[in-house]
Amino acid sequence: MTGTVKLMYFAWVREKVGMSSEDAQLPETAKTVADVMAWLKTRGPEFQAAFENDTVIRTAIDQTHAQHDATILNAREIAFFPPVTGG
Amino acid sequence: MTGTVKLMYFAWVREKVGMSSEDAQLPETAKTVADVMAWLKTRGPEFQAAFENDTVIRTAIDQTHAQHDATILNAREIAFFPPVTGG
Amino acid sequence: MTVSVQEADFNVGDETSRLTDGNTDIGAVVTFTGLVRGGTDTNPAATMTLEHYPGMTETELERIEAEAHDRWPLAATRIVHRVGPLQPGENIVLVIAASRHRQAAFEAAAFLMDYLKTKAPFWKKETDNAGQGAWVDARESDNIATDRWQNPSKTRR
Amino acid sequence: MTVSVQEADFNVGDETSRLTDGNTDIGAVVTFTGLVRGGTDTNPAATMTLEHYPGMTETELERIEAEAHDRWPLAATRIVHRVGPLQPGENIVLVIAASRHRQAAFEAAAFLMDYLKTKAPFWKKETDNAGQGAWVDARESDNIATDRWQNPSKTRR
Repeated sequence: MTGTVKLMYFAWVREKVGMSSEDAQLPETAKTVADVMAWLKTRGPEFQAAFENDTVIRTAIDQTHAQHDATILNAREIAFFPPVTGG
Repeated sequence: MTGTVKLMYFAWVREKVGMSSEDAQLPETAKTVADVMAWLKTRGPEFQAAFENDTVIRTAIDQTHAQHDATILNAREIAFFPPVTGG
Repeated sequence: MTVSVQEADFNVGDETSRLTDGNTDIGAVVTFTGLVRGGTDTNPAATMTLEHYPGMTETELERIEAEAHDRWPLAATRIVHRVGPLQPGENIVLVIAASRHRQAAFEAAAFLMDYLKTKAPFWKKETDNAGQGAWVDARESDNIATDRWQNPSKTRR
Repeated sequence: MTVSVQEADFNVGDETSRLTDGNTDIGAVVTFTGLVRGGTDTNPAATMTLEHYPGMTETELERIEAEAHDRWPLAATRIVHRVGPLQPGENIVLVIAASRHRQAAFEAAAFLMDYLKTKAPFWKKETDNAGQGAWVDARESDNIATDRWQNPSKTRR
Protein backbone atom coordinates (compact mmCIF):
# COMPACT_ATOMS: atom_id res chain seq x y z
CA MET A 1 0.00 0.00 0.00
CA THR A 2 2.97 2.37 -0.29
CA GLY A 3 2.04 5.44 -2.32
CA THR A 4 -1.44 5.74 -0.80
CA VAL A 5 -2.03 8.91 1.16
CA LYS A 6 -5.10 10.41 2.81
CA LEU A 7 -6.05 13.79 1.35
CA MET A 8 -8.19 16.11 3.50
CA TYR A 9 -10.13 19.18 2.33
CA PHE A 10 -11.62 21.89 4.56
CA ALA A 11 -13.92 24.91 4.29
CA TRP A 12 -14.32 26.24 0.73
CA VAL A 13 -11.69 23.83 -0.61
CA ARG A 14 -13.89 20.99 0.67
CA GLU A 15 -17.00 22.54 -0.84
CA LYS A 16 -15.35 23.06 -4.22
CA VAL A 17 -13.84 19.58 -4.55
CA GLY A 18 -17.08 18.10 -3.24
CA MET A 19 -15.59 15.81 -0.59
CA SER A 20 -13.95 16.11 2.82
CA SER A 21 -11.32 13.38 2.38
CA GLU A 22 -10.13 10.59 0.11
CA ASP A 23 -7.42 7.96 -0.07
CA ALA A 24 -5.33 8.75 -3.14
CA GLN A 25 -2.56 7.06 -5.07
CA LEU A 26 -0.21 9.92 -5.86
CA PRO A 27 1.95 9.86 -9.00
CA GLU A 28 5.57 8.94 -8.28
CA THR A 29 6.69 12.30 -9.68
CA ALA A 30 4.93 14.16 -6.85
CA LYS A 31 7.67 15.05 -4.35
CA THR A 32 6.27 18.20 -2.72
CA VAL A 33 2.93 19.64 -1.63
CA ALA A 34 3.03 21.89 -4.70
CA ASP A 35 3.45 18.80 -6.92
CA VAL A 36 0.35 17.27 -5.32
CA MET A 37 -1.69 20.43 -5.96
CA ALA A 38 -0.50 20.49 -9.61
CA TRP A 39 -1.64 16.89 -9.98
CA LEU A 40 -4.97 17.52 -8.23
CA LYS A 41 -5.77 20.28 -10.75
CA THR A 42 -5.65 17.67 -13.55
CA ARG A 43 -8.36 15.57 -11.91
CA GLY A 44 -11.39 17.48 -13.16
CA PRO A 45 -13.10 20.86 -13.23
CA GLU A 46 -14.02 20.82 -9.52
CA PHE A 47 -10.36 20.33 -8.56
CA GLN A 48 -9.29 22.90 -11.13
CA ALA A 49 -11.72 25.39 -9.55
CA ALA A 50 -10.62 24.62 -5.99
CA PHE A 51 -6.90 24.89 -6.70
CA GLU A 52 -7.07 27.58 -9.40
CA ASN A 53 -5.56 30.24 -7.12
CA ASP A 54 -3.38 27.79 -5.22
CA THR A 55 -1.07 30.36 -3.61
CA VAL A 56 -3.82 31.21 -1.10
CA ILE A 57 -4.29 27.57 -0.08
CA ARG A 58 -2.65 26.48 3.15
CA THR A 59 -1.46 22.93 3.66
CA ALA A 60 -0.57 20.53 6.45
CA ILE A 61 1.36 17.26 6.37
CA ASP A 62 0.40 14.75 9.06
CA GLN A 63 -1.50 17.49 10.93
CA THR A 64 1.39 19.96 10.99
CA HIS A 65 1.45 23.20 8.98
CA ALA A 66 3.65 22.79 5.89
CA GLN A 67 4.86 25.10 3.12
CA HIS A 68 4.10 24.32 -0.52
CA ASP A 69 7.72 23.29 -1.11
CA ALA A 70 7.70 20.81 1.79
CA THR A 71 8.54 17.21 0.90
CA ILE A 72 5.72 14.68 1.10
CA LEU A 73 8.13 11.80 1.70
CA ASN A 74 6.52 9.37 4.20
CA ALA A 75 3.42 11.57 4.49
CA ARG A 76 0.29 9.67 5.55
CA GLU A 77 -2.12 12.62 5.51
CA ILE A 78 -2.00 15.84 3.49
CA ALA A 79 -4.59 18.58 4.12
CA PHE A 80 -5.65 21.55 1.98
CA PHE A 81 -7.55 24.52 3.38
CA PRO A 82 -8.02 28.30 3.23
CA PRO A 83 -6.22 30.60 5.69
CA VAL A 84 -7.64 29.84 9.13
CA THR A 85 -10.31 32.11 10.66
CA GLY A 86 -10.95 30.79 14.17
CA GLY A 87 -10.95 32.69 17.44
CA MET B 1 -16.68 78.50 60.33
CA THR B 2 -14.26 79.59 57.60
CA GLY B 3 -10.82 78.19 58.19
CA THR B 4 -12.06 74.79 59.37
CA VAL B 5 -11.06 71.88 57.15
CA LYS B 6 -11.43 68.13 57.47
CA LEU B 7 -8.11 66.29 57.55
CA MET B 8 -8.08 62.59 56.61
CA TYR B 9 -5.31 60.06 57.27
CA PHE B 10 -4.95 56.63 55.69
CA ALA B 11 -2.86 53.46 56.07
CA TRP B 12 0.40 53.99 57.99
CA VAL B 13 -0.15 57.76 58.13
CA ARG B 14 -3.40 57.04 59.98
CA GLU B 15 -1.69 54.56 62.30
CA LYS B 16 1.15 56.95 63.11
CA VAL B 17 -1.01 60.00 63.83
CA GLY B 18 -3.43 57.80 65.75
CA MET B 19 -6.66 58.95 64.10
CA SER B 20 -8.43 58.59 60.78
CA SER B 21 -9.81 62.12 60.53
CA GLU B 22 -10.24 65.41 62.38
CA ASP B 23 -11.70 68.86 61.85
CA ALA B 24 -8.81 71.31 62.08
CA GLN B 25 -8.41 75.06 62.22
CA LEU B 26 -5.43 75.69 59.94
CA PRO B 27 -3.12 78.67 60.52
CA GLU B 28 -3.79 81.54 58.10
CA THR B 29 -0.22 81.24 56.82
CA ALA B 30 -0.94 77.77 55.38
CA LYS B 31 -1.52 78.28 51.66
CA THR B 32 -0.44 74.93 50.18
CA VAL B 33 -0.55 71.24 51.06
CA ALA B 34 3.14 71.47 51.96
CA ASP B 35 2.35 74.30 54.40
CA VAL B 36 -0.26 72.09 56.07
CA MET B 37 2.23 69.23 56.45
CA ALA B 38 4.83 71.63 57.92
CA TRP B 39 2.23 72.80 60.44
CA LEU B 40 1.11 69.23 61.24
CA LYS B 41 4.69 68.30 62.15
CA THR B 42 4.59 70.93 64.96
CA ARG B 43 1.58 69.27 66.59
CA GLY B 44 3.42 66.57 68.53
CA PRO B 45 5.73 63.56 68.23
CA GLU B 46 3.13 61.32 66.53
CA PHE B 47 2.65 63.90 63.76
CA GLN B 48 6.40 64.48 63.56
CA ALA B 49 6.88 60.71 63.08
CA ALA B 50 4.12 60.43 60.48
CA PHE B 51 5.30 63.36 58.38
CA GLU B 52 9.04 63.00 59.01
CA ASN B 53 9.73 61.79 55.46
CA ASP B 54 6.98 63.87 53.92
CA THR B 55 8.15 63.60 50.30
CA VAL B 56 6.75 60.05 50.16
CA ILE B 57 3.32 61.13 51.39
CA ARG B 58 0.62 61.55 48.77
CA THR B 59 -2.19 64.04 49.20
CA ALA B 60 -5.67 64.75 47.91
CA ILE B 61 -7.78 67.90 48.10
CA ASP B 62 -11.53 67.33 48.12
CA GLN B 63 -10.99 63.72 47.02
CA THR B 64 -8.80 64.59 44.03
CA HIS B 65 -5.07 63.82 43.85
CA ALA B 66 -3.02 66.98 44.53
CA GLN B 67 0.65 67.89 44.47
CA HIS B 68 2.35 69.23 47.57
CA ASP B 69 2.48 72.73 46.04
CA ALA B 70 -1.26 72.75 45.31
CA THR B 71 -3.26 75.60 46.86
CA ILE B 72 -5.65 74.70 49.66
CA LEU B 73 -7.84 77.73 48.95
CA ASN B 74 -11.49 76.73 49.49
CA ALA B 75 -10.50 73.16 50.38
CA ARG B 76 -13.04 71.34 52.57
CA GLU B 77 -11.15 68.05 52.89
CA ILE B 78 -7.41 67.34 52.70
CA ALA B 79 -6.15 63.74 52.81
CA PHE B 80 -2.70 62.33 53.55
CA PHE B 81 -1.66 58.79 52.65
CA PRO B 82 1.18 56.57 51.42
CA PRO B 83 1.52 55.70 47.73
CA VAL B 84 -1.50 53.57 46.82
CA THR B 85 -1.19 49.77 46.63
CA GLY B 86 -4.56 48.50 45.43
CA GLY B 87 -5.31 46.13 42.59
CA MET C 1 -6.81 18.77 30.06
CA THR C 2 -6.21 22.40 29.24
CA VAL C 3 -7.38 22.42 25.61
CA SER C 4 -10.98 21.65 24.62
CA VAL C 5 -12.71 21.74 21.25
CA GLN C 6 -16.42 21.34 21.86
CA GLU C 7 -19.93 22.18 20.68
CA ALA C 8 -21.06 22.99 24.24
CA ASP C 9 -20.91 26.46 25.73
CA PHE C 10 -18.45 27.36 28.49
CA ASN C 11 -18.67 29.54 31.59
CA VAL C 12 -15.75 31.87 32.18
CA GLY C 13 -16.33 31.86 35.94
CA ASP C 14 -16.32 28.06 36.22
CA GLU C 15 -13.29 27.73 33.97
CA THR C 16 -11.40 30.36 35.98
CA SER C 17 -12.25 28.69 39.31
CA ARG C 18 -11.04 25.36 37.99
CA LEU C 19 -7.62 26.90 37.25
CA THR C 20 -7.20 28.94 40.41
CA ASP C 21 -8.90 26.98 43.21
CA GLY C 22 -6.32 25.84 45.74
CA ASN C 23 -3.39 27.53 43.98
CA THR C 24 -2.30 30.50 46.09
CA ASP C 25 0.69 31.18 43.82
CA ILE C 26 -1.66 32.82 41.32
CA GLY C 27 -1.96 36.59 41.65
CA ALA C 28 -3.30 37.44 38.20
CA VAL C 29 -5.78 35.82 35.83
CA VAL C 30 -6.55 37.24 32.39
CA THR C 31 -9.38 35.79 30.34
CA PHE C 32 -10.33 36.49 26.75
CA THR C 33 -13.78 35.58 25.49
CA GLY C 34 -14.62 35.86 21.80
CA LEU C 35 -18.30 36.14 20.86
CA VAL C 36 -20.32 36.00 17.64
CA ARG C 37 -21.23 39.57 16.70
CA GLY C 38 -24.52 40.41 15.08
CA GLY C 39 -24.27 41.73 11.55
CA THR C 40 -25.14 45.22 10.33
CA ASP C 41 -28.65 46.13 9.20
CA THR C 42 -27.67 45.65 5.56
CA ASN C 43 -25.68 42.48 6.20
CA PRO C 44 -27.15 40.56 9.10
CA ALA C 45 -25.28 37.43 10.13
CA ALA C 46 -27.87 34.93 11.24
CA THR C 47 -25.57 32.01 12.04
CA MET C 48 -21.84 31.46 12.32
CA THR C 49 -20.71 27.89 11.67
CA LEU C 50 -17.30 26.79 12.90
CA GLU C 51 -15.53 23.98 11.04
CA HIS C 52 -12.21 22.55 12.21
CA TYR C 53 -9.62 19.83 11.53
CA PRO C 54 -10.13 17.26 14.29
CA GLY C 55 -6.82 16.02 15.60
CA MET C 56 -4.71 18.80 14.15
CA THR C 57 -6.74 21.42 16.04
CA GLU C 58 -5.98 19.93 19.45
CA THR C 59 -2.32 19.33 18.54
CA GLU C 60 -1.93 22.90 17.32
CA LEU C 61 -3.65 24.43 20.37
CA GLU C 62 -1.45 22.37 22.71
CA ARG C 63 1.64 23.50 20.79
CA ILE C 64 0.57 27.17 21.09
CA GLU C 65 -0.10 26.69 24.79
CA ALA C 66 3.32 25.07 25.33
CA GLU C 67 4.97 28.00 23.56
CA ALA C 68 3.23 30.46 25.90
CA HIS C 69 4.54 28.51 28.90
CA ASP C 70 8.05 28.68 27.40
CA ARG C 71 7.82 32.45 27.03
CA TRP C 72 6.16 33.49 30.29
CA PRO C 73 6.12 32.18 33.87
CA LEU C 74 2.56 30.87 33.85
CA ALA C 75 0.87 28.92 36.61
CA ALA C 76 -1.90 27.69 34.32
CA THR C 77 -3.54 28.21 30.95
CA ARG C 78 -6.77 27.08 29.34
CA ILE C 79 -8.14 27.17 25.80
CA VAL C 80 -11.74 26.30 24.90
CA HIS C 81 -12.96 26.66 21.30
CA ARG C 82 -16.48 25.88 20.20
CA VAL C 83 -17.39 24.31 16.86
CA GLY C 84 -20.67 23.88 15.00
CA PRO C 85 -23.45 26.45 14.47
CA LEU C 86 -23.44 29.51 16.73
CA GLN C 87 -25.86 32.45 16.95
CA PRO C 88 -24.96 36.14 17.46
CA GLY C 89 -24.14 36.79 21.11
CA GLU C 90 -22.90 33.24 21.72
CA ASN C 91 -19.41 32.45 22.96
CA ILE C 92 -16.86 31.19 20.42
CA VAL C 93 -13.55 30.98 22.23
CA LEU C 94 -12.09 31.27 25.72
CA VAL C 95 -8.45 31.74 26.60
CA ILE C 96 -7.17 32.00 30.19
CA ALA C 97 -3.66 32.78 31.41
CA ALA C 98 -2.80 32.71 35.11
CA SER C 99 0.46 33.90 36.60
CA ARG C 100 1.95 35.48 39.71
CA HIS C 101 1.95 38.92 38.08
CA ARG C 102 -0.36 40.71 35.72
CA GLN C 103 2.03 41.53 32.89
CA ALA C 104 2.78 37.87 32.14
CA ALA C 105 -0.94 37.01 32.30
CA PHE C 106 -1.93 39.86 29.96
CA GLU C 107 0.84 39.17 27.46
CA ALA C 108 0.32 35.41 27.42
CA ALA C 109 -3.45 35.74 26.89
CA ALA C 110 -2.90 38.15 23.97
CA PHE C 111 -0.23 35.84 22.54
CA LEU C 112 -2.49 32.78 22.79
CA MET C 113 -5.27 34.61 20.94
CA ASP C 114 -2.97 35.98 18.23
CA TYR C 115 -1.48 32.55 17.57
CA LEU C 116 -4.82 30.77 17.76
CA LYS C 117 -6.25 33.18 15.18
CA THR C 118 -3.49 32.51 12.66
CA LYS C 119 -2.40 28.91 13.38
CA ALA C 120 -5.30 26.84 14.72
CA PRO C 121 -7.26 25.12 11.91
CA PHE C 122 -10.74 26.62 12.36
CA TRP C 123 -12.86 28.15 9.62
CA LYS C 124 -15.91 30.37 10.04
CA LYS C 125 -18.85 30.45 7.67
CA GLU C 126 -21.53 33.12 8.01
CA THR C 127 -25.04 32.30 6.87
CA ASP C 128 -27.43 35.24 6.54
CA ASN C 129 -31.16 35.16 7.15
CA ALA C 130 -31.77 34.40 3.48
CA GLY C 131 -29.71 31.21 3.87
CA GLN C 132 -26.81 32.61 1.86
CA GLY C 133 -23.47 31.33 3.17
CA ALA C 134 -20.04 32.96 2.91
CA TRP C 135 -16.69 31.85 4.29
CA VAL C 136 -15.11 34.53 6.46
CA ASP C 137 -11.89 35.93 4.99
CA ALA C 138 -8.70 35.82 7.03
CA ARG C 139 -7.68 39.28 8.24
CA GLU C 140 -4.26 40.69 7.50
CA SER C 141 -4.42 42.47 10.88
CA ASP C 142 -4.35 39.04 12.57
CA ASN C 143 -1.09 38.17 10.80
CA ILE C 144 0.39 41.50 11.85
CA ALA C 145 -0.72 40.86 15.44
CA THR C 146 1.00 37.47 15.38
CA ASP C 147 4.18 38.84 13.80
CA ARG C 148 4.75 41.19 16.73
CA TRP C 149 5.65 38.17 18.89
CA GLN C 150 8.42 37.10 16.50
CA ASN C 151 11.06 39.44 17.92
CA PRO C 152 12.41 37.47 20.89
CA SER C 153 14.16 40.47 22.43
CA LYS C 154 10.86 42.26 22.85
CA THR C 155 8.71 39.41 24.07
CA ARG C 156 10.76 36.85 25.90
CA ARG C 157 11.19 37.39 29.60
CA MET D 1 -23.32 50.99 37.96
CA THR D 2 -20.01 49.91 36.51
CA VAL D 3 -17.77 50.57 39.54
CA SER D 4 -18.20 48.71 42.84
CA VAL D 5 -16.17 48.82 46.04
CA GLN D 6 -17.39 46.00 48.25
CA GLU D 7 -16.48 43.44 50.91
CA ALA D 8 -18.36 40.68 49.08
CA ASP D 9 -16.72 38.37 46.57
CA PHE D 10 -17.52 38.58 42.85
CA ASN D 11 -17.97 35.97 40.13
CA VAL D 12 -16.23 36.70 36.85
CA GLY D 13 -18.78 34.65 34.89
CA ASP D 14 -21.78 36.49 36.34
CA GLU D 15 -20.12 39.88 35.89
CA THR D 16 -19.23 39.08 32.29
CA SER D 17 -22.76 37.89 31.45
CA ARG D 18 -24.22 41.05 32.93
CA LEU D 19 -22.11 43.13 30.49
CA THR D 20 -22.60 41.04 27.37
CA ASP D 21 -26.12 39.59 27.57
CA GLY D 22 -28.26 41.01 24.80
CA ASN D 23 -25.46 43.07 23.26
CA THR D 24 -24.46 41.45 19.96
CA ASP D 25 -22.07 44.30 19.13
CA ILE D 26 -19.53 42.78 21.52
CA GLY D 27 -16.99 40.48 19.90
CA ALA D 28 -14.28 40.51 22.57
CA VAL D 29 -14.28 40.52 26.37
CA VAL D 30 -11.09 40.68 28.41
CA THR D 31 -11.22 40.20 32.17
CA PHE D 32 -8.49 40.66 34.73
CA THR D 33 -8.81 39.10 38.18
CA GLY D 34 -6.31 39.91 40.90
CA LEU D 35 -5.99 37.43 43.77
CA VAL D 36 -4.26 37.35 47.15
CA ARG D 37 -1.12 35.26 46.80
CA GLY D 38 0.12 33.07 49.62
CA GLY D 39 3.46 34.06 51.10
CA THR D 40 6.70 32.15 50.91
CA ASP D 41 7.64 29.54 53.51
CA THR D 42 9.80 32.06 55.34
CA ASN D 43 7.31 34.90 55.02
CA PRO D 44 3.78 33.55 54.99
CA ALA D 45 1.03 36.11 54.49
CA ALA D 46 -1.93 34.98 56.53
CA THR D 47 -4.30 37.85 55.79
CA MET D 48 -4.37 40.79 53.41
CA THR D 49 -6.43 43.75 54.61
CA LEU D 50 -7.58 46.34 52.09
CA GLU D 51 -8.21 49.89 53.29
CA HIS D 52 -9.58 52.60 51.01
CA TYR D 53 -10.77 56.20 50.92
CA PRO D 54 -14.57 55.98 50.63
CA GLY D 55 -15.90 58.53 48.18
CA MET D 56 -12.59 59.29 46.52
CA THR D 57 -12.16 55.64 45.54
CA GLU D 58 -15.38 55.52 43.55
CA THR D 59 -14.74 58.94 41.99
CA GLU D 60 -11.23 57.93 40.96
CA LEU D 61 -12.35 54.56 39.51
CA GLU D 62 -15.09 56.26 37.51
CA ARG D 63 -12.58 58.79 36.20
CA ILE D 64 -10.19 55.99 35.14
CA GLU D 65 -13.06 54.15 33.47
CA ALA D 66 -14.15 57.29 31.59
CA GLU D 67 -10.59 57.78 30.37
CA ALA D 68 -10.53 54.23 28.99
CA HIS D 69 -13.76 54.92 27.09
CA ASP D 70 -12.17 58.09 25.67
CA ARG D 71 -9.17 56.13 24.43
CA TRP D 72 -10.74 52.96 23.03
CA PRO D 73 -14.06 52.08 21.36
CA LEU D 74 -15.51 50.12 24.26
CA ALA D 75 -19.00 48.66 24.48
CA ALA D 76 -18.80 48.22 28.25
CA THR D 77 -16.44 48.17 31.21
CA ARG D 78 -16.68 47.04 34.82
CA ILE D 79 -14.48 47.49 37.89
CA VAL D 80 -15.04 45.65 41.18
CA HIS D 81 -12.58 46.08 44.05
CA ARG D 82 -12.91 44.33 47.38
CA VAL D 83 -12.03 45.87 50.73
CA GLY D 84 -11.57 44.44 54.22
CA PRO D 85 -9.72 41.28 55.27
CA LEU D 86 -8.92 38.75 52.52
CA GLN D 87 -7.22 35.34 52.70
CA PRO D 88 -4.69 33.89 50.22
CA GLY D 89 -6.49 32.62 47.13
CA GLU D 90 -9.34 35.11 47.48
CA ASN D 91 -10.27 37.59 44.76
CA ILE D 92 -9.18 41.22 45.21
CA VAL D 93 -10.06 43.03 42.02
CA LEU D 94 -11.93 42.47 38.76
CA VAL D 95 -11.65 44.58 35.63
CA ILE D 96 -13.63 43.85 32.44
CA ALA D 97 -13.35 45.54 29.06
CA ALA D 98 -15.72 44.63 26.21
CA SER D 99 -15.36 45.82 22.63
CA ARG D 100 -16.00 44.80 19.04
CA HIS D 101 -12.39 43.72 18.58
CA ARG D 102 -9.83 42.09 20.81
CA GLN D 103 -7.03 44.66 20.65
CA ALA D 104 -9.16 47.40 22.20
CA ALA D 105 -10.41 45.02 24.90
CA PHE D 106 -6.89 43.82 25.80
CA GLU D 107 -5.39 47.30 25.84
CA ALA D 108 -8.24 48.86 27.81
CA ALA D 109 -8.17 46.11 30.47
CA ALA D 110 -4.40 46.53 30.92
CA PHE D 111 -4.81 50.31 31.03
CA LEU D 112 -7.56 50.09 33.67
CA MET D 113 -5.37 47.88 35.87
CA ASP D 114 -2.26 50.05 35.46
CA TYR D 115 -4.17 53.19 36.36
CA LEU D 116 -6.08 51.54 39.18
CA LYS D 117 -2.79 50.33 40.71
CA THR D 118 -1.25 53.81 40.76
CA LYS D 119 -4.26 56.16 41.14
CA ALA D 120 -7.06 54.49 43.10
CA PRO D 121 -6.78 55.10 46.87
CA PHE D 122 -6.45 51.56 48.20
CA TRP D 123 -3.81 50.34 50.65
CA LYS D 124 -2.86 46.75 51.42
CA LYS D 125 -1.67 45.52 54.80
CA GLU D 126 -0.26 42.02 55.19
CA THR D 127 -0.63 40.31 58.54
CA ASP D 128 1.45 37.16 59.04
CA ASN D 129 0.47 34.14 61.12
CA ALA D 130 2.22 35.65 64.15
CA GLY D 131 -0.11 38.68 63.93
CA GLN D 132 2.67 40.96 62.69
CA GLY D 133 1.32 43.55 60.25
CA ALA D 134 3.17 45.37 57.47
CA TRP D 135 1.91 47.83 54.90
CA VAL D 136 2.70 46.74 51.35
CA ASP D 137 5.14 49.04 49.58
CA ALA D 138 4.18 50.60 46.28
CA ARG D 139 6.09 49.10 43.36
CA GLU D 140 8.09 51.23 40.98
CA SER D 141 7.17 48.76 38.21
CA ASP D 142 3.54 49.86 38.59
CA ASN D 143 4.50 53.48 37.94
CA ILE D 144 6.48 52.43 34.89
CA ALA D 145 3.50 50.41 33.65
CA THR D 146 1.26 53.45 34.01
CA ASP D 147 3.74 55.79 32.34
CA ARG D 148 3.65 53.77 29.12
CA TRP D 149 0.13 55.05 28.49
CA GLN D 150 1.26 58.69 28.62
CA ASN D 151 2.45 58.86 25.01
CA PRO D 152 -0.77 59.65 23.14
CA SER D 153 0.68 58.76 19.73
CA LYS D 154 1.24 55.19 20.87
CA THR D 155 -1.95 54.60 22.76
CA ARG D 156 -4.77 56.71 21.43
CA ARG D 157 -6.74 55.29 18.56
